Amino acid sequence: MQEAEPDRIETQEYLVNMGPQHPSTHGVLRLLLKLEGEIVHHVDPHIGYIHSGIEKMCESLTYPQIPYLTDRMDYLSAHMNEEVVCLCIENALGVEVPDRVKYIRTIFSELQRLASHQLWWCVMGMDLGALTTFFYGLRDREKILDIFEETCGARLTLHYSIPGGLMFDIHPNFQKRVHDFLNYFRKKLPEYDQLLTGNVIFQERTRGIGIFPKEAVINYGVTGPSGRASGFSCDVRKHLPYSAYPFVSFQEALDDRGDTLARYQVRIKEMWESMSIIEQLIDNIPEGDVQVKMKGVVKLPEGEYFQRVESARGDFGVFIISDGKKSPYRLKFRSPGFSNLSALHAMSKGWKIADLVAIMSSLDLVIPDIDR
Amino acid sequence: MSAIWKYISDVLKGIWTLIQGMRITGYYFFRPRLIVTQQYPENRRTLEMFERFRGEVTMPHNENNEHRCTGCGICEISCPNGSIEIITATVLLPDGKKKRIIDKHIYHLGMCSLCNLCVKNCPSDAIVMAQTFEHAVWDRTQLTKVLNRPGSKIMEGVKE
Amino acid sequence: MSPEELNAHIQSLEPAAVVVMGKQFPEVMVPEDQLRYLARELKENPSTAFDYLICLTGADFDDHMKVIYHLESTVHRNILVLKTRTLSRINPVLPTVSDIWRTAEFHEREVFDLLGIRFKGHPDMRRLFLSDEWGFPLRKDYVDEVRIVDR
Amino acid sequence: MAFSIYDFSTLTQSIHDGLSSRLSPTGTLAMEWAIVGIVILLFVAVFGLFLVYAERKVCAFFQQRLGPMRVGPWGLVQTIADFIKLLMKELIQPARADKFLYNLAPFIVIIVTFLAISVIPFAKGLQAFDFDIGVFFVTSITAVGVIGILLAGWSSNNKYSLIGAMRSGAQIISYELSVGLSLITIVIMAGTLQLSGIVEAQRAGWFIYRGHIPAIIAFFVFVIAGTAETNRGPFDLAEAESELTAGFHTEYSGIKFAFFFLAEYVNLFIVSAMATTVFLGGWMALHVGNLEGFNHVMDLLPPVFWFFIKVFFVIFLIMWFKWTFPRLRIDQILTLEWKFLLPINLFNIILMTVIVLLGWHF
Repeated sequence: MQEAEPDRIETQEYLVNMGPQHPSTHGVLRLLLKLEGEIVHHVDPHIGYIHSGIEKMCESLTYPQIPYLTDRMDYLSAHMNEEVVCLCIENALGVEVPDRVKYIRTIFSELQRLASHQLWWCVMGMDLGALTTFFYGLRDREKILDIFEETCGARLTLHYSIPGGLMFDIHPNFQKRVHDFLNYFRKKLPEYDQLLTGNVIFQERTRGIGIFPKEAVINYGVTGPSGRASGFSCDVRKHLPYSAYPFVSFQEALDDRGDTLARYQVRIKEMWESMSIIEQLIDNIPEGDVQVKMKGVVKLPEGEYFQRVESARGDFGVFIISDGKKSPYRLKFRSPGFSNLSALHAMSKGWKIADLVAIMSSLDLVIPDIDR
Repeated sequence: MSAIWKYISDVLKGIWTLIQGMRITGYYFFRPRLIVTQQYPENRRTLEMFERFRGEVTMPHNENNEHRCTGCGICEISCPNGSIEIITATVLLPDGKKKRIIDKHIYHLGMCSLCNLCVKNCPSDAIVMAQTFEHAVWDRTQLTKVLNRPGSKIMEGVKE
Repeated sequence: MSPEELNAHIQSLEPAAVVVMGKQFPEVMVPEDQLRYLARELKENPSTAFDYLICLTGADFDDHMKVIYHLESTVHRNILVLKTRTLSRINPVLPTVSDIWRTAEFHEREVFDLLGIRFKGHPDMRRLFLSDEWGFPLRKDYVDEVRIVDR
Repeated sequence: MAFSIYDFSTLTQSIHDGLSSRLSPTGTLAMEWAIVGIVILLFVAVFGLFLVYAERKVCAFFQQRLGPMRVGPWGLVQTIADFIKLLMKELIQPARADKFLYNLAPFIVIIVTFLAISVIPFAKGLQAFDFDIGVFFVTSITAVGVIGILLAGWSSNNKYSLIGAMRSGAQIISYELSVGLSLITIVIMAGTLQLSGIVEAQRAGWFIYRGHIPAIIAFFVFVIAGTAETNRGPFDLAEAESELTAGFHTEYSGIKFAFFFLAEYVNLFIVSAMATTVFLGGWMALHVGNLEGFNHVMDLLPPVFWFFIKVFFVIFLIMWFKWTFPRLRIDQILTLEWKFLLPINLFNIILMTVIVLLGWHF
């Protein structure tokens, strides 16, 4: 039995609702925080504010119609989302796409990863209060979006990969533009380090904050750069290579510190790796068709198909249960943000509100990816 | 003593990293020609979209008010959002055969997600993506468009 | 461990489990009451070490509802598909694995939200995306005349 | 009426004489109060608006943007348009706010800035009150501003506001120390607390030059602490946009929000003006050694002009900080003050005292 302490001052938990409209929850994530002063005791993510039932919608769409919808989930890695669906359908049908398609898809994935990491970088700076990073990051991202727009006709929701190949061939200017961009960005990326990474305030804000050990990372299924920062080697590009990744050599950016700074630096390293991957591929794109002749109505043979790719946020998977009809019986997206979010409470417990913001942006959450 | 030196060197190193950051922002401050802002409504005259830019679906007509649409309805089927409706009519040809032609190719821009599937799947290349991007209107009924112009007919030589 | 050895290992662990070689990965169908035992064994035994739950999917098959676990071993790098099912539609209950793989906590909430399968022993069985009075949209008999436009 | 832009004391004296020849001494005093009040009010309004514009432009240029461009040429009228908008906006009051304190808080904040501005010497004779304890008055009156912020946070009945206000309280009270101590470093050298006296003492050379090492250290400590005092980035924890949405003024709208906004910028001016007065020689022109010709050309510029050049230099420096650095965390802010700035400052005072006693300064 608990004994009453009469002269103790009654304290209450300080419940704060962070979001759904909050500058650092990037969209419509709502966190219910239990605070004690500045210290975060409990984080309860409430999601679903942008749940659009994409899995349900996919059950009534034909297979070629699905990739366009996946652009709307994780809009920052739209091409990877399309790619995973296309790969899954192609594998199920036993279609082998030409090497040209594989190369272009890989280049696009890496450009998309760069664009996503640039946006993440500027948002991370902004969350920590360095507002100028936001504009520098977007300035560089704009160049990638221009490349996308010239070839795909869209900047964000590309819809470039389709089952059996690509929507169009690359634009004649594509290779030149990519080269220009690489030359430009090789000069700009060190500026990122000088402006933010090296900054003593930034280092103090991130070093040792939100340490998440490797066992916990695997247990919580945290993948992508956030997982690799804790030493969890989870790069699908390495372990289950797809598209043109078997043809390129690159290093998996790993770190074992598992804090916010490590998550930050893994992403910066990944940007360098992405640039090197693009450089290896861009001049060697083989000639050939960009599309395999597919049947008018695509029907997957009955069965279950699971395909994973490495999106900018981690291990992105699609699981299709087919009953042999022209639309999937059940389709499930394994979104990396969803699993990463589940670890937010464990990561940020005991840290301050300002640290929670830093941890959250180091996880790089995209809410439509989580809510689907 | 070493603790004091460490303290002092920490302070100086910290200040050095801060100066590094200020150097970057200062570099851009004194170079206004690097400004990247595009002043949108003012630069309308010079603004040009990429030729593949997906703005809206249109149906090109030639100078004789002819288009290439046969009214087959493949675009309607391939559209994931139901933003295309095809209304066909049947005409009696001079040789007595009945022929199905397009009456109205209705396009709901408000429902369209510009995925390009209809353009890609069109067997007679009758529809293309236009590069327009200023779609704001006062009333959403204005977003429903009829793509084939009134009185237009199908071009010679388009295969059914 | 090769797929054959894995099959034999699982059979020896749990005779009630049905192991088939699927199109991509070995698939194990396990009765619901044996799920937790098998899951724990698969995770904690160093020879299998399936420590990473990639994906947890619920699916409705009219007469029964399945939950499908995609497991990966970060040590041996092989993938296994674990399945279990419940026959009830009125009150479908399955045992939780959220204490074995913490990531299942959110995934199980999602399955509960969209399919209505309760997970016994889950620490926080609330709906995730939708409001409490909503139906279970991923069930095949879900009808929503207001929000779903049929074409 | 003799008037010179190099010396305003003749102008003020003639106004005083003119008034006292027509009115009783009490009437003269009342009239002078009214004039000073109106002048300061106009100055705060105009200069505050200008600073808002300047900040938007400066920040835009740091970020490779153009900033406001639409209203007026180069967007010059933008802040006036914004101000009119703020004036016309509805004043929303949270339902369960403490009505009296909620309404009082913005006034405390804005009145403090008026009071502090009254002792700033813009030029010779252009100073509303020339206290003999001017430095002390400024440091003490700016400390009152934190009460307004605390009240705003407390009375808004909003959890974000309260956290912001508490942070602000802890921060401002800590940094008061550094502001005071770094000013005292110079006071040791000047031998007076009177602001006009401090400026006059710099006729032979600015203190930042004459006091060399300790004065430079004191100047930077003052600028850092002053930035923290004004709740500006990288010390803008009280409003910490990405953490607390808008901190203590989350619940304020319309003209009450404008008060906080204006006060922030006027405080920025006060900090810069103090730095100018104490370290950079106030209205004194830039003189270099024995270059007679150069010094003479510099003297042609009126003192007010010199004062504002220096003020804008410091303001630009502070803006440069804000648009470059990430925000500190609350415990780091307090660590910075108590473990770095304060020891450095105390050491610096001793150093300065030794230098002054031994006459090692210029």
